[in-house]
Amino acid sequence: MAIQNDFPILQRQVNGHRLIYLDNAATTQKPSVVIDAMNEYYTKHNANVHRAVHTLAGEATDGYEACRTTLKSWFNAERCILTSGTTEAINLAAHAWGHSQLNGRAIVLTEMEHHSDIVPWQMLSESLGNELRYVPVKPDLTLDMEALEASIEGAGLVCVVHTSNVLGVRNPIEEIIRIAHDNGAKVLLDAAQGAPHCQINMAELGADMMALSAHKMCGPTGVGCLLVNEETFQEMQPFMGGGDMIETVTLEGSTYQTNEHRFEAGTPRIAEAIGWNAALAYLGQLDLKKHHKRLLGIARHVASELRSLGMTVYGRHDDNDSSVVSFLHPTLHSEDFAHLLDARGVAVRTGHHCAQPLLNRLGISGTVRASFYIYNTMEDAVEFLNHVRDILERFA
Amino acid sequence: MAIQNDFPILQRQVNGHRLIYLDNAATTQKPSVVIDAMNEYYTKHNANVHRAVHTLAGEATDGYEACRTTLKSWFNAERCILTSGTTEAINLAAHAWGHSQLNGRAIVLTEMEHHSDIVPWQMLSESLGNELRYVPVKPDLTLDMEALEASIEGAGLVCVVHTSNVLGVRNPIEEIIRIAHDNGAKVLLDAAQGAPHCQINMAELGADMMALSAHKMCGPTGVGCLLVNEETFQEMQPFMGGGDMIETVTLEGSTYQTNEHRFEAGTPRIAEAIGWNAALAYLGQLDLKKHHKRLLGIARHVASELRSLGMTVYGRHDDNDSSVVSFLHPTLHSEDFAHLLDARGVAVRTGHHCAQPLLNRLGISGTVRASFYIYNTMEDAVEFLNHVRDILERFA
Amino acid sequence: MTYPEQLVELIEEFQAIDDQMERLEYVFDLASEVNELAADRWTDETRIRGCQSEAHVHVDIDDSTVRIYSGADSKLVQGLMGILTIAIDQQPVEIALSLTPEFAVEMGILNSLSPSRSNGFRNMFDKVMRDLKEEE
Amino acid sequence: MTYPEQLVELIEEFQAIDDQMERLEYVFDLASEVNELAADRWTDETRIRGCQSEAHVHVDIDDSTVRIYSGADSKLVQGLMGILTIAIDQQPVEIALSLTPEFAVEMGILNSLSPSRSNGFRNMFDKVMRDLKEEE
Ligand SMILES: Cc1ncc(COP(=O)(O)O)c(C=O)c1O
Ligand SMILES: Cc1ncc(COP(=O)(O)O)c(C=O)c1O
Repeated sequence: MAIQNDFPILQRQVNGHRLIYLDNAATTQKPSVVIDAMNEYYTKHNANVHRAVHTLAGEATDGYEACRTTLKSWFNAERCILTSGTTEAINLAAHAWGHSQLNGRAIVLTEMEHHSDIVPWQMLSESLGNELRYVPVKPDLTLDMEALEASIEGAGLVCVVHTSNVLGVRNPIEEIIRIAHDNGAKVLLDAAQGAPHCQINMAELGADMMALSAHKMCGPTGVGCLLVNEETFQEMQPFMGGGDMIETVTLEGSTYQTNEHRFEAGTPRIAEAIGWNAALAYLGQLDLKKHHKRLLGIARHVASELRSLGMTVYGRHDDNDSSVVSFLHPTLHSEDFAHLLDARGVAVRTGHHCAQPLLNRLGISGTVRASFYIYNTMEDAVEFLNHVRDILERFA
Repeated sequence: MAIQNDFPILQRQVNGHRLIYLDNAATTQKPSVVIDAMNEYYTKHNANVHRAVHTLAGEATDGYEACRTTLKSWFNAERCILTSGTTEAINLAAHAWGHSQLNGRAIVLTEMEHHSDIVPWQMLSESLGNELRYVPVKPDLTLDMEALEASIEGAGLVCVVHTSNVLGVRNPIEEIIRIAHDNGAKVLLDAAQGAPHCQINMAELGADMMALSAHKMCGPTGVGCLLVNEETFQEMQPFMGGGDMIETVTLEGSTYQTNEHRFEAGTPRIAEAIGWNAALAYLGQLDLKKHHKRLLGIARHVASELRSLGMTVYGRHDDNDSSVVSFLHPTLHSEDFAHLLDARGVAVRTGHHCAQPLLNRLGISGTVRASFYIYNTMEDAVEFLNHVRDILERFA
Repeated sequence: MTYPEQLVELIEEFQAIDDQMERLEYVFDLASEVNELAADRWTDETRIRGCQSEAHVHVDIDDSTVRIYSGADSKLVQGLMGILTIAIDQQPVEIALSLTPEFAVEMGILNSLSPSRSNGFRNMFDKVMRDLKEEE
Repeated sequence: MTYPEQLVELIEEFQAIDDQMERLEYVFDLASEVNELAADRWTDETRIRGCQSEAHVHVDIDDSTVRIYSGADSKLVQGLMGILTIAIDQQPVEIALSLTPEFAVEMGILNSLSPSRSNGFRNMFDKVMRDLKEEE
């Protein structure tokens, strides 16, 4: 398996050890083809897009728009608005759709949400008064679906994380969408963690909006998207104003573009979109299903070993879950763990993972999180576990 | 002068001719050091920032924050919020500062503004009812300062473009700031065009907010900033919600960071900030004043030659103006001109340059715009003029 | 696909030119091929949206053949209209309706037909087809 | 700058270690050097903000010398507190106040003192200095 050779950063030494990068739920590494695509753009085609006459501008526009085209077909989505990431995508949904369409109706969130799928709705609720209802997480780390059904009445929107960035749990979104739609509510999926691990078919699922980030799926920083179905798209009002999103501007007022550009104010993330498109092409030629299975196998092994070492592991690692392993030692602080692992070349994340409500529910303030992606191997996992054992021997 | 060798794209052929890139007011080209800095990031240091324990995350955070530090000292600014560009920066100002601080007070804009400095204020005015007052542009292509004085009373904010992207005119911002401050209004500078051409000292000027984009000053796409003084910063309310900008999130509500991160929701533009920092280092070792003088000389020569060929040139090219030459032929359509120039390898921009109110005032719907930057030479200008003559001979 | 004869000829003429500049200049020359739609007949209905320049087109069906009248303030755009005129003016409606815009790529006058780069050609083509179907 | 003698010794000890892992482990060992601030005395006032972990410090001036009491739920953070304790506890106030946080870099325990990477050390140092000035 030569996939590791596609990722130059994996050659790196950290503190005198081979880098074992297990912080993939935070951000993934980039294959050469992605880095090269952006280089190629900057060294051959760089220009501002749209209303373009000269050759470079045409090429840049084609490159930028090609990313949109790929995203639409990859996710089987009707509309794709490029943003700077998941967070901006959800804020866009709150402002462009929520402000004008929710009309005081309640918003159903879950305790499993990332802050990026909570705070925008809290802000909306602060200014418009919409009630926020949180679906609890049960002790088995799944959403309380009865509570969801009980809270759906009169709600205008359900926001749910496709796959938890802390637990790896893949939520029953098919059922959630059914319940929401049956009750006249739309559904926004936070697919930041789901999208890198499986090919989500938005139209088949029937989701109304879906947010994701390029950097979590081998793409560059600074770009993401909000995917929306046509009906929802038509209901959205402009959010940010400026160049490219307008049709005409006079002193009296402005008219706006009618396609996705309506929501992409200013010079867009051109190089970033081109890099993302290359990342999608790269992922597209892999067998993601096979990788998912392989990585889940690794995650299960790691989880079971950690448990046998006395750790609490927060996750169940079902077939559709992602390969994230969150754990805690009874006495050794998570941050100390991470520092000691870093001294051995292992990158893991600690802290609340921007999911404080979930951690509050679990009664903890942070975990150590090891998350695996396509370039990780069982060897990485075994070395990681050896380091963990070594640390426990010396410090616990 | 070997500066051209720093920009790989200048080696390119377009339609069988040497590329003469004169679309710098739309976006500038990138020197190798900028492209290399981003490569270096992606191949050696890529990780998500903040709350970082592992080595890569620390390096990424340092790289990201170094850009902020450089920007603050480059522009002598108290606070620097990284955004995706000028447009997002102005929208941030409108939402984070305008919504809470303007309290119904009028906003003074000018007819010379880019759409990105008009539409966000029109949107704010639509939802909050603030009066918008536009300072007219006089026949000599300068702002009507008497009209500005007449419209300042009771205004809470003056938004003015430092340097016009259509005319190259550098506005008398010192005087505008004095008038605004004397009357209790704050000033936002749109420095998208000014920043690339001169080193703006924000504290000395006394500007309250200043917006700019990296891509117009040799930096990457997808990043820009809003610079604000401390007083204004303290008045700003959070705009977008999500990861990194919060301190704590509970189901009942959230508390926010108190530094610039408060306004940088989600995974930030890490590689972009690192690229921008490299661009600032690159520009910093050039003599920008000397280049400005040289480029202005080129612009004056081009303007005078174009006039002698029967063109109308919209610009005056005073000592502090930028090297932008907007022109129109009496009969040959601007777009045709651009296509014919493109066939000869010359990149210029046509259209309304996102400044329709200004063009309305000039009684035209578009111009051809040739804009020069540090890597352009008198030879570029001479070749460009030769092509123009050739085109006129055949088609006018 | 099979093109009307005079279009095949035009494609061949274009393919014989190997310089982008000359090809472009030939398009300019073809601006004279349009049936003029006088500027005073330019209305919101004739307007081709999405062009940077003002461009207008009106189609009629006359005895089952297409008549196309057009004008633009850009000579290049009008030249593209000239090409479309050569392609479908006075042709049977079914032949016109079977045309796809790819011929412009074969001519090499458009590097690609992506919406952002076809300089209004695609919008013009689509509008003509739409109007034709409505007239039918 | 000139450091208190026991700090100079500590810096030398750290510089003698060339493995990051061992250096880090030595910091862990120094957690025992703090004068314990019992968890029931942890208040909002003693809290060091900006640490991922709970970390608390309280300073007193006792007959013109510094007393520093601290505790943290992270052993690493408490180890850093141990180092600060060795550096300034029972030192004259002026000597403590003249200290800058660079010594931690000289020790090689922090790659840099940028706010984002110093793992609370900088916040801790700044809070101690601030509290000392207030006490003075
Ligand atoms: C004067 C001025 N303001 C604002 C902008 C918008 O900048 P951006 O598109 O990078 O957001 C531009 C660039 O086109 C400009 O020239
Ligand atoms: C589930 C989930 N939602 C949202 C986000 C926010 O993504 P970004 O920081 O790219 O905006 C993340 C990433 O941290 C995430 O894991």
